[in-house]
Amino acid sequence: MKPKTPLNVDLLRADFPILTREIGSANKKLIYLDSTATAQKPTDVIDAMNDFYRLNNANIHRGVHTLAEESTAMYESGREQVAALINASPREVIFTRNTTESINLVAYSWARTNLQAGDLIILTEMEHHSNLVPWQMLEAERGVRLEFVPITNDYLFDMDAYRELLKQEPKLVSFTQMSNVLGTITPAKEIIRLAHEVGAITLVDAAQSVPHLPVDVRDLDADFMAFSAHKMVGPSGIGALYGKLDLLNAMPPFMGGGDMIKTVHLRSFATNEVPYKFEAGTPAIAEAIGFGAAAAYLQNIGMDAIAAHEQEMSEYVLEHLEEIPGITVIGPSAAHKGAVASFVMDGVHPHDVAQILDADGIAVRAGHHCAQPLHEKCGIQSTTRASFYLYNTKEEVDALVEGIYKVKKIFG
Amino acid sequence: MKPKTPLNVDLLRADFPILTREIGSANKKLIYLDSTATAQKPTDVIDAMNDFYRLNNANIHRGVHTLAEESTAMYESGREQVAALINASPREVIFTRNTTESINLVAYSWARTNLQAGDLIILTEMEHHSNLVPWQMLEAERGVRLEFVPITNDYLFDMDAYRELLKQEPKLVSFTQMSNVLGTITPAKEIIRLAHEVGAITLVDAAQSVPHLPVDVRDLDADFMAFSAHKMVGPSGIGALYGKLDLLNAMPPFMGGGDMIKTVHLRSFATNEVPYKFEAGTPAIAEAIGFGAAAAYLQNIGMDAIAAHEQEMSEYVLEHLEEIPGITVIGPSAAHKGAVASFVMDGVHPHDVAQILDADGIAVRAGHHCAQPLHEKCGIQSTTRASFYLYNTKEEVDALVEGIYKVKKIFG
Amino acid sequence: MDDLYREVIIERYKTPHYRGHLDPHDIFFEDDNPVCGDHIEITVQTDETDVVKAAAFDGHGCSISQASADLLIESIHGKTLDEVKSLTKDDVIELLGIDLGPVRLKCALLSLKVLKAGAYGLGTEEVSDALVE
Amino acid sequence: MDDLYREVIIERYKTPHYRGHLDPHDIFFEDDNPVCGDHIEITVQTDETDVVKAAAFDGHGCSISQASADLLIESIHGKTLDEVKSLTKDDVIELLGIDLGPVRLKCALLSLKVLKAGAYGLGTEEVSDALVE
Ligand SMILES: Cc1ncc(COP(=O)(O)O)c(C=O)c1O
Ligand SMILES: Cc1ncc(COP(=O)(O)O)c(C=O)c1O
Repeated sequence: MKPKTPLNVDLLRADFPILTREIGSANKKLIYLDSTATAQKPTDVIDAMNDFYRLNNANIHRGVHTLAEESTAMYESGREQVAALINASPREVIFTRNTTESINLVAYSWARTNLQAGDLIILTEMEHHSNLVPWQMLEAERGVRLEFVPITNDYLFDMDAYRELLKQEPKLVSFTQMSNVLGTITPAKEIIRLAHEVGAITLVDAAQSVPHLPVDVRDLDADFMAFSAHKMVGPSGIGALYGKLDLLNAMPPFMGGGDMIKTVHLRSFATNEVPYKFEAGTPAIAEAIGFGAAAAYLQNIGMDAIAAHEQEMSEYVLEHLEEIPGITVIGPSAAHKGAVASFVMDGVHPHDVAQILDADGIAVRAGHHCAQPLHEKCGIQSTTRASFYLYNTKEEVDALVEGIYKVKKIFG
Repeated sequence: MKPKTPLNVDLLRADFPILTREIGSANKKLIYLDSTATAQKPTDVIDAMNDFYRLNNANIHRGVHTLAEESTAMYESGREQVAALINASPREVIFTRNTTESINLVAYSWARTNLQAGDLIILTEMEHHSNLVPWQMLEAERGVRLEFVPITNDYLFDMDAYRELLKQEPKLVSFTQMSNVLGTITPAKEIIRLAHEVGAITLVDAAQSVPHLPVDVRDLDADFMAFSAHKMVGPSGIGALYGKLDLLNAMPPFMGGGDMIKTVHLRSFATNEVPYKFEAGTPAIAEAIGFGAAAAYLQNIGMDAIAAHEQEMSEYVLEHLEEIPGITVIGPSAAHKGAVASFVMDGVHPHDVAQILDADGIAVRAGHHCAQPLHEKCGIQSTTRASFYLYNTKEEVDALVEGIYKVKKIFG
Repeated sequence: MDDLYREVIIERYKTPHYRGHLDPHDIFFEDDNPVCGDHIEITVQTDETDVVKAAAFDGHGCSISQASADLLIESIHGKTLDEVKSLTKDDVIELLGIDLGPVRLKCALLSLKVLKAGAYGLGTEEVSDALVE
Repeated sequence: MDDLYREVIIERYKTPHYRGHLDPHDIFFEDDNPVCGDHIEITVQTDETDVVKAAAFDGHGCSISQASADLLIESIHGKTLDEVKSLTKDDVIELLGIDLGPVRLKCALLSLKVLKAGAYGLGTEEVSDALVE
């Protein structure tokens, strides 16, 4: 899938003020290879929030003065921009704090209403803690059962094992569309189609997919989808839950408070319409505006073009990392993954790798990346992870490779 | 209680860029009398977040590179600044989205663990929906009982009725320290002392008190306290729950996910320490930094000085509003209230009052202000509310009064 | 302001032409604006060909909500139910003849929402802003 | 970088002096760093006057966590339990001789946290960063 306009990375780097940052006493130019943890923000996004606070700030939905009308319109247009990015209707997009809260919302509101003891939830072995712990909590509280689709030897979603598990008639299949460690892209559309065949509801953890791939909730036919603004050039403090309207309408509220109600009496209340029913209290207003600006920024560049650039980066980095003696990259071949390279290095702990790279201005992440069970499965404690986004270049990969050789020398 | 330095309002107004905003086609200077809904932000706060995104942005707690170390330190120092404002230890301050989530956290984690069917929760008739609906939900789900401390004829917390209710041995007393409609300041310390005598836990809805009054959790001996950054010159998208350490330690987590765990296996997890146990997923990082800047800004000016200025404003506005024929202010005398003036006007709906004032650049709020039961109690549908903060002046009150006379003329 | 408070709005607010409650009626619906607690109910009588013979509204709220209800009710006399169902936001804006932000727009559209919910025969839980978008 | 990776740290990481597990022991404790899954356990033998006779650590982790554990264990030989209990963050920083940000500091302080939790006889649920602040 060739994008119409390939990215002009040099040009778009100028949109990200932090990329001129210098690191450490040696003033090394920042090489930011940690976008899977959180992405950097373009001026468009930063200024949208800045301007809001300087010009328009007011509380929303409840005020008739000019600032309140402006703020309400800006907040809702943020929702429209986010909805447009995933081809949803704005009404189906609930603002949350992050992917984690989106998943917990489904666990509290949908699952606690619809699941009974013994009901089966299917997850995968490569889930982020955020798509694991909420279900473990539900298991402990309600006695639902959890089963895990394994990963194959080449780090892919095990479709055969999944088909076997489906025979047990799960009520929910909740899975990541892209692993934040392996980079593995799962066949979401097929997973959802098969889940629907046995009547299961599906939740897509799209924390890593919406920022990096074209994602269309209608085409996928996803029931729920969770993602975070901060991983897609948007602000911290806001995320989204997409849900099919019928499902959302039928769900009880999660948190109670202002804005999620239609009427309140001392001893009763009636809930507001979706999506407001799930947005209790003053929402993240500036953040919704920034989230909208982020979605518009990405859509303007084109998710196809971004995905193609990352595919190229992914091939390049895998090729070069795998050449280094003593380095093992954990994950599938470039054809099946996003631009995430997690690796182990013989005899050197990832923290030490990351620390030494940092001295050259190279920011990578070290640890279990909130996917401890996946690391256990792979028989390792932790990995060093370099991840790439629209603003990364091949020169930065070269610097990474050079840095790794330095690590080897120090710990040699 | 005379503050050491009275506010220099003219000087500090320059800290708030929005105050130079002009409204409408007639370019009227903004007169912002809606701080009870949300406060305006000083440059300190806006720039702290702006600079963070331009210079330091990274995900926290899990990275060893320079940006991650900086971001972690800045996030935690935000927590320290917020804790300092209320005289808490940083460990006792959990970041949430807003007051509403803080209260829901207590309702889900503490109350669902500690309360049984039949257990009594005491609230008041002047609660915001956020301190009402979570308990109504719990009543519906668990069969707890709710009782309400009435307000007296002069709009004060009815201490006698409260003492009576305490005989029923409530498990929880959850109440507002300042009503967002009446402005009534409740005797929080005494309410808490009496609750503790019968063994009840206390939750203070401090959404309106922390921004406007000196508040000391140790002095109050509060068990839980909830407040929002956006009402105290801080950003949207973040709030805080204070809790006594022993209580927080004993509570189960609320949401599950990254950061709130110590270890995760496929089929089990162990929770992280307080406060992280309650901060699942990537938190509102920039917002915590902005929240810290807001707390520091207020503390630097001095909460005593702010409270004294508002007291003066309150007296001034009540005096002048009550002189206007056909205007009734709903609330206690200035001695017992914050700088909030909610009023009804014979024959004119609050929306129309607000709309006509807006044409003169005056921003007030109209509606039930998320306190519908209180309005029912007072026998009214809705009110127009003018509220005041550190940046408001007597000239602005004069403009309000003039504006109200205009409304009378139009609807006369 | 002069724009917003066109004389007809203040006039209809003070002395509405169609305030009341029709009994018997073929259509009844009521709803609230969660923002301010404003309330509108409508009653409609139709003939055997589903043409509106008579209609009325009741409730309380601001001048925009009450005036728009009054003007809206006036406009549907003689219309078929299908015509009523196809009324849009723009029709109400045209009746009022003023520009409104998203919050005030909710005031203006409450009566249309209630009217269309009634015309479609929806249940209380089914009414949604989608009716007036 | 030279500052951070002082030779002693790399050396102690590669060939620690006090890695092991003492049996019998008077004190045992273990804990993880939630950030990276690093693990430290310590075993301590004391004499009848509560003076540390022997101590060892085991576990896995980065050079900072392992070297600081090794240096810390070395430093407590001959100390009383009361002295062990009063060790602070600053003592570990001094042993390492480098500056650390808040995240790396957690690596460095894991062994102190484990050691003090053991010295105080805490339960697994009671261990907290407060021990090393
Ligand atoms: C007294 C009171 N409690 C709770 C809230 C809810 O605050 P938030 O919307 O920030 O959650 C408010 C704000 O409107 C309030 O005034
Ligand atoms: C696959 C995946 N799921 C969920 C999350 C959690 O996202 P957040 O921390 O924004 O809630 C992440 C981010 O680390 C992720 O990579």
